[in-house]
Amino acid sequence: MAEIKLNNVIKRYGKTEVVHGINLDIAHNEFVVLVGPSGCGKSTTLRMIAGLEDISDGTVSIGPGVVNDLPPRKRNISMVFQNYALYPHMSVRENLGFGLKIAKQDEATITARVDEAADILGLDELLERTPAELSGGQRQRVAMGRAIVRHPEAFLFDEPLSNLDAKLRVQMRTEIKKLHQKVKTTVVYVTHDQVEAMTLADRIVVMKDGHIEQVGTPMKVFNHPVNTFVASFIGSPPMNLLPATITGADVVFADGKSLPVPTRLADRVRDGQEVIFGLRPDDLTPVGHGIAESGDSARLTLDVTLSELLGTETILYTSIAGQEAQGKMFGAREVAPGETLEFDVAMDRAHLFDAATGKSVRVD
Amino acid sequence: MNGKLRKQIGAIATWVLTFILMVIICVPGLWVVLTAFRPNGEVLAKPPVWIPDNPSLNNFAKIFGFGADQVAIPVPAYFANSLIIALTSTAIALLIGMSGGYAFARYRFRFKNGLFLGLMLSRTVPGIALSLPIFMIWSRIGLIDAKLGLIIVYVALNVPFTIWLIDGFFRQIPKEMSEAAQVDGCTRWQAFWKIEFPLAKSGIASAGIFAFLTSWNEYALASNLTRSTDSKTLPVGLMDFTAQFTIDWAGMSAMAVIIIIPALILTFLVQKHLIAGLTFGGVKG
Amino acid sequence: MTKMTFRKLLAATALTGITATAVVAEEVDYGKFDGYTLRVKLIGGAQYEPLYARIAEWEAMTGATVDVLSRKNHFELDREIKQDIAAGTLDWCVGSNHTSFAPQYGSIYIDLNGVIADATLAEFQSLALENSTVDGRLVQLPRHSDISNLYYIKSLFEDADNQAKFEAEYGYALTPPETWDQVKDQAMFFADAPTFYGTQFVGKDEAITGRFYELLIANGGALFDDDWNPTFNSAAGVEAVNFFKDLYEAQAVPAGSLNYLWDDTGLGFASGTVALNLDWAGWASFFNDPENSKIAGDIGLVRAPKGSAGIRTGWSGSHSFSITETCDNQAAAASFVTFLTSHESQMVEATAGLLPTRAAVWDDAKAQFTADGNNFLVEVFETYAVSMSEDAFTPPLITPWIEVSNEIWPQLQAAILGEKTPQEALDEAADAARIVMEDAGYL
Amino acid sequence: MATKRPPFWQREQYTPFLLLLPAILTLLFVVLLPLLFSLYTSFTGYRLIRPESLWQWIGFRNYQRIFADGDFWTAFGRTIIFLTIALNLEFLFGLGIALLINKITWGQRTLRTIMMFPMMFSPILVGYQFKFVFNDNIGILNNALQSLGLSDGAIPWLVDKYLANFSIIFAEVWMSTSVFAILLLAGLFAMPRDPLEAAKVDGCNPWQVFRHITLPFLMPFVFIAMTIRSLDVARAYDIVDVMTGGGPAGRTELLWTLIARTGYDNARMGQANAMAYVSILLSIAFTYYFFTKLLAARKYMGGAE
Repeated sequence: MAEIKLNNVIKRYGKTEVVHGINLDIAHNEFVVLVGPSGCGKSTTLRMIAGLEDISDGTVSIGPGVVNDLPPRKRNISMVFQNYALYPHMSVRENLGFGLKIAKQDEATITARVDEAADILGLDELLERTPAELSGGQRQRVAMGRAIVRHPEAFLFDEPLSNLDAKLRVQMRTEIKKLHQKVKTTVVYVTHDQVEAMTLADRIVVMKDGHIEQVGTPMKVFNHPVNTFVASFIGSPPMNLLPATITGADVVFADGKSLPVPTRLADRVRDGQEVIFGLRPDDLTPVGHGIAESGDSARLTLDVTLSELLGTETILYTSIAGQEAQGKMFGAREVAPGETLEFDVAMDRAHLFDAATGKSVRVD
Repeated sequence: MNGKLRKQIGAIATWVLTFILMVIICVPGLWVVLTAFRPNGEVLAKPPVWIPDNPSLNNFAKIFGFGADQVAIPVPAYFANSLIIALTSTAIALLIGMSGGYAFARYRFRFKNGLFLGLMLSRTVPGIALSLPIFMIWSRIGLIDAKLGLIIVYVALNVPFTIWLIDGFFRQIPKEMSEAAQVDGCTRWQAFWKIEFPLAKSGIASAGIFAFLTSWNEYALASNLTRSTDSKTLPVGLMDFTAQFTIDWAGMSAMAVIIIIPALILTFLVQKHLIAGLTFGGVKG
Repeated sequence: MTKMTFRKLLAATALTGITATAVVAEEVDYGKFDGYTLRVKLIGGAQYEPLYARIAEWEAMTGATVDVLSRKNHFELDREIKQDIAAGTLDWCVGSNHTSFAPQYGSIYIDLNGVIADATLAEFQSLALENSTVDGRLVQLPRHSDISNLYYIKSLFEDADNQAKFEAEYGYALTPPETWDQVKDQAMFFADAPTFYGTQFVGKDEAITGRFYELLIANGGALFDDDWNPTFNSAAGVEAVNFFKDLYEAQAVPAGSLNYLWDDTGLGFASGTVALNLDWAGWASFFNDPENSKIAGDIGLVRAPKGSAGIRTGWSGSHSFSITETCDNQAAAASFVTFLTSHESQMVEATAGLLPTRAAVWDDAKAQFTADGNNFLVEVFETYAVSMSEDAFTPPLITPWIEVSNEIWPQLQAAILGEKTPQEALDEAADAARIVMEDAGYL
Repeated sequence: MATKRPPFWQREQYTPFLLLLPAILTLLFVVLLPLLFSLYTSFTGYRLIRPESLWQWIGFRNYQRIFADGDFWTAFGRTIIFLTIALNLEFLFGLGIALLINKITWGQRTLRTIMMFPMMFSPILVGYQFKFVFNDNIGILNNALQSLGLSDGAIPWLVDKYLANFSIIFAEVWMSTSVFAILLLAGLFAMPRDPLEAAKVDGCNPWQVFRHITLPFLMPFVFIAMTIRSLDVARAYDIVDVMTGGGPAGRTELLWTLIARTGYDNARMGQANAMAYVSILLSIAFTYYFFTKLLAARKYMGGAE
């Protein structure tokens, strides 16, 4: 298995630069997820690793050597495509064995490896069918099977789940995770879905506009977003981001409401600084309805304009200084629109970003 | 009038209209076919004889040189020429068209739209405007009255439209197919032949039919570039029936039937592809 | 030399020819050309093909091989030969030719005087040879000639009812016509469009130019004066145009006439729906063949009628063979064309109804028809023999003839359709013809 | 570590040009080279039977002559009218046939095959066929009309000013309508049901549905058909040449028949090539017009580019 290194990788189409110098080291057997909104360059980066796009500048190495000028077939990688790219004129068995056949493996090896892969993915019953006769989930599994039969140095996944319905997506997510644990290979996985990124990744790479915004474990990225973009992109519902001004020891909103500056951030801000106050909805809970009491908490009294019951939790829509903010309530109870509630604000999990740069005032 | 009655009248009207249209489409052609089976005298009868009184294969026997009064028109040779020229030029046009269509479908490059337009416009030059200059050049390099000379011309005639259709078909095949194959260990060349080509086969076949029909039926250029049984094609051979003072309508019709039959068989066999060809290739590309 | 003196000369030589040649025909030595391949371009078509069956005989005799490069109708062949001139691909020896086309080809064909034995040439009708001569050069060896005479449906003229009605209406007896004015009367009398027509004419291309031209001569006019100024827009020309126009307007000819060529008129007459038909000799057998014709056995034939100047129409021409200047073995080519126009060869064509160019063949063919009991063809040959010797004349043997013709016929059509008066149409044609003649260096 | 750069023919940016090279070479050789040659001859007094006249440079005289020639402009105008009428009729009939066949469910395959019947015919064959059909005396059309009692005269289809043009247009339309019918039928097949149903619910009558929903949806298909057809409209030359040869009295003269007669029968190749150039420009203009529409249509349909 191999490590993958991207060194200042740049992609240009004509004069337009779309990827601006990516540096990334992926360790042996690591599961790395590239995540970001569409057009952020994540797929292009993946395709450069695969050899499907020319690398305009910089180097990509897989294992010991630079692979910039190697065609895909010589990089010993395999890839799962968003629309699966199964060969419609071949049976499942032929699809799975195609790469081995091209590599001129003998029949016995091919059969053995195909059966092995089919076994891992539970495709035994489907081997003689054609792709047209398969359901979406089955196709997805065949695409993965095609990737694993070749025992490649690395798996590349390009939004493999985005064509599946929500339920299947969750199921396949788990299977991919299990698969990785079983076959232990380096994985580079591209998605725009932050939930997938959070659940699958050993490390998440958040990208935007051809730049890497933040690299880190899911926990790190979730808990310590480096800027407002990462903060709003990771987590669902997204973090509330509210403009405010530091006045003494308080964070003061435009309508005069105020909260104390979180203790751990107190020394990172100065008086009069324009900031963005970031708070995840989970940390804005009506008093008595939070999961756990926060150590460093404050109170806000807010009007609820709308509530959405999701089952064990309820999303509450409210506004702070004219900005919409969402809170969460655990333990169901009826909330009438217009009702005024007192909210508990978990200040030890609140964030402050500089309003001018969008950067977090404290990155650990 | 109630709705049901109105619907029924509508259905009947549709049928009647369709029937009339089909008659208009079929009758002129059918007349040619029927004429192939009648004696010359009956062709000119007044009032017309619709169904031949004594249908016979005489006209066919005559042009194939059986029977007493044979007309020495070497139809088998023309047929062979037509077949060789049409098939070869179609095959070459398809190869060139596949290569070009693939380039347009799969690559981004400078002058792409201009080049595409240029290729298409080259097809619009009327044959009559090309016939003499081509003749002059061909005669310098010995391509007059040679099958090769006509094959080259037909290839050029067919390439633009072939590229257009095949381009459309390659666009139908997700790019990822070829990429997956390359990741699976194929060279681009292998990926093309093992994955994209088999998938575009039906489209390529339909482009082939159009190319074949064009070559098979072309007259204006062939009449200038062919001379003898070495290269004359069936449509040019049709003129053999127009002597200085007479036209042998019945013989001509028999030959027409011989020209139409292969085209007809081909079309019946692949009519689905033909429609698909125009649709996908032309429309969705 | 004027045309009239030609005619007299011809009458004399024709007679002497008949007595001289009958026996010597097959004693000609065609030479030996072992291994040589003679490349030829021949006119194709049902009437012309039977002769080509004899080629094998020549090959066996001389050891040469004949390679037929093309076999097309003459309009196609003309285009092809022009292309050959343009591209410099005159890599063949013998080509079919025709009186109307020959002058265009300039000097690509050799002068056959001296190449073909004088004794052989002496056996041909001298008028045929004269018509094959352009600028003093015998550029073609005539194969068979053609001229038109008037066919009619006999029973129509024999019908007492018709005779009575016609005389009552026109004041003279219904007999096969002697003048074109009578043709006009009779055509209008018989016509009953759209089921039956009085007569018909070819309506486009050189065909109608030719018909106009012969009527112009018959009416005492001329296409050009002695200095090649166009003069066909004369009173005689207008009279000729009016002949077509009157027939067309009276619906005495089929409405589609202006789109007709020879096949249409020939087939039309054979279909039994036309009373009078001026047509070529080649059609005679076809008209009298019950398999192709509804009027077989009911056909009469008279010499082409006279125009207002008392001259009979007699547009004539010959199909012929020419030898190229670039030919690599002119002796073989000469042998070949001599063979294809030999007495025996012409007998093959004559028995099919084509008019021979060798004087002796006329009589021998007639003798054979008599022996076969084919009285109709005997009559045909007798009639055509007279018109060939007394009435025949060709279009002017000038290079731009076809071009001039292409200026004339669309104007004739316009006049017949009434888009222009005959005078306007002919004036315009004459102006255009003048430009053509200027461009060609005649003026 | 640096790997060596692949040779240029394997480099991505050259690949498409290499792939297109055979097509480009063929067309340069068979189309462009002859066109350059004929462009040259259009500035000479070249006459087919006088090879030496190929070197007789006369500048723009051929062009001056044809531009001053009323017959040329008449043929030019008639060609444009011919194309306009023929293409529009082909569109209308193609649309009609497509709509009818789309409605019929039983035997549709057979009907589709019959519909394509004329596509199999060589244009020259179509010419002979209709020359025969429209013959005033023995043609089946007049005979049919007479036996049905619809006409008691011999209608001169190929002679009358309007009928002759009608006849050649009819033949052309007969031959080429199926291209439109096929494409428009394909368009109807691809038509989504929802907007149709929405329009019906919104109270449109069938005509309004057709006018405001179906037709706009079909327009891209129409342009494609127009483009495909305009690629080889000059095939009509064979038909006209056989049926009327441009006559009578030049009533059906199109640029193509005029060029052929000038070039071959009159052997004035230089002048014919000058005319040919005008006709080429006309063809290119037609195609270019539809092609730009086509590109727009393709974009609208969500294709690449």
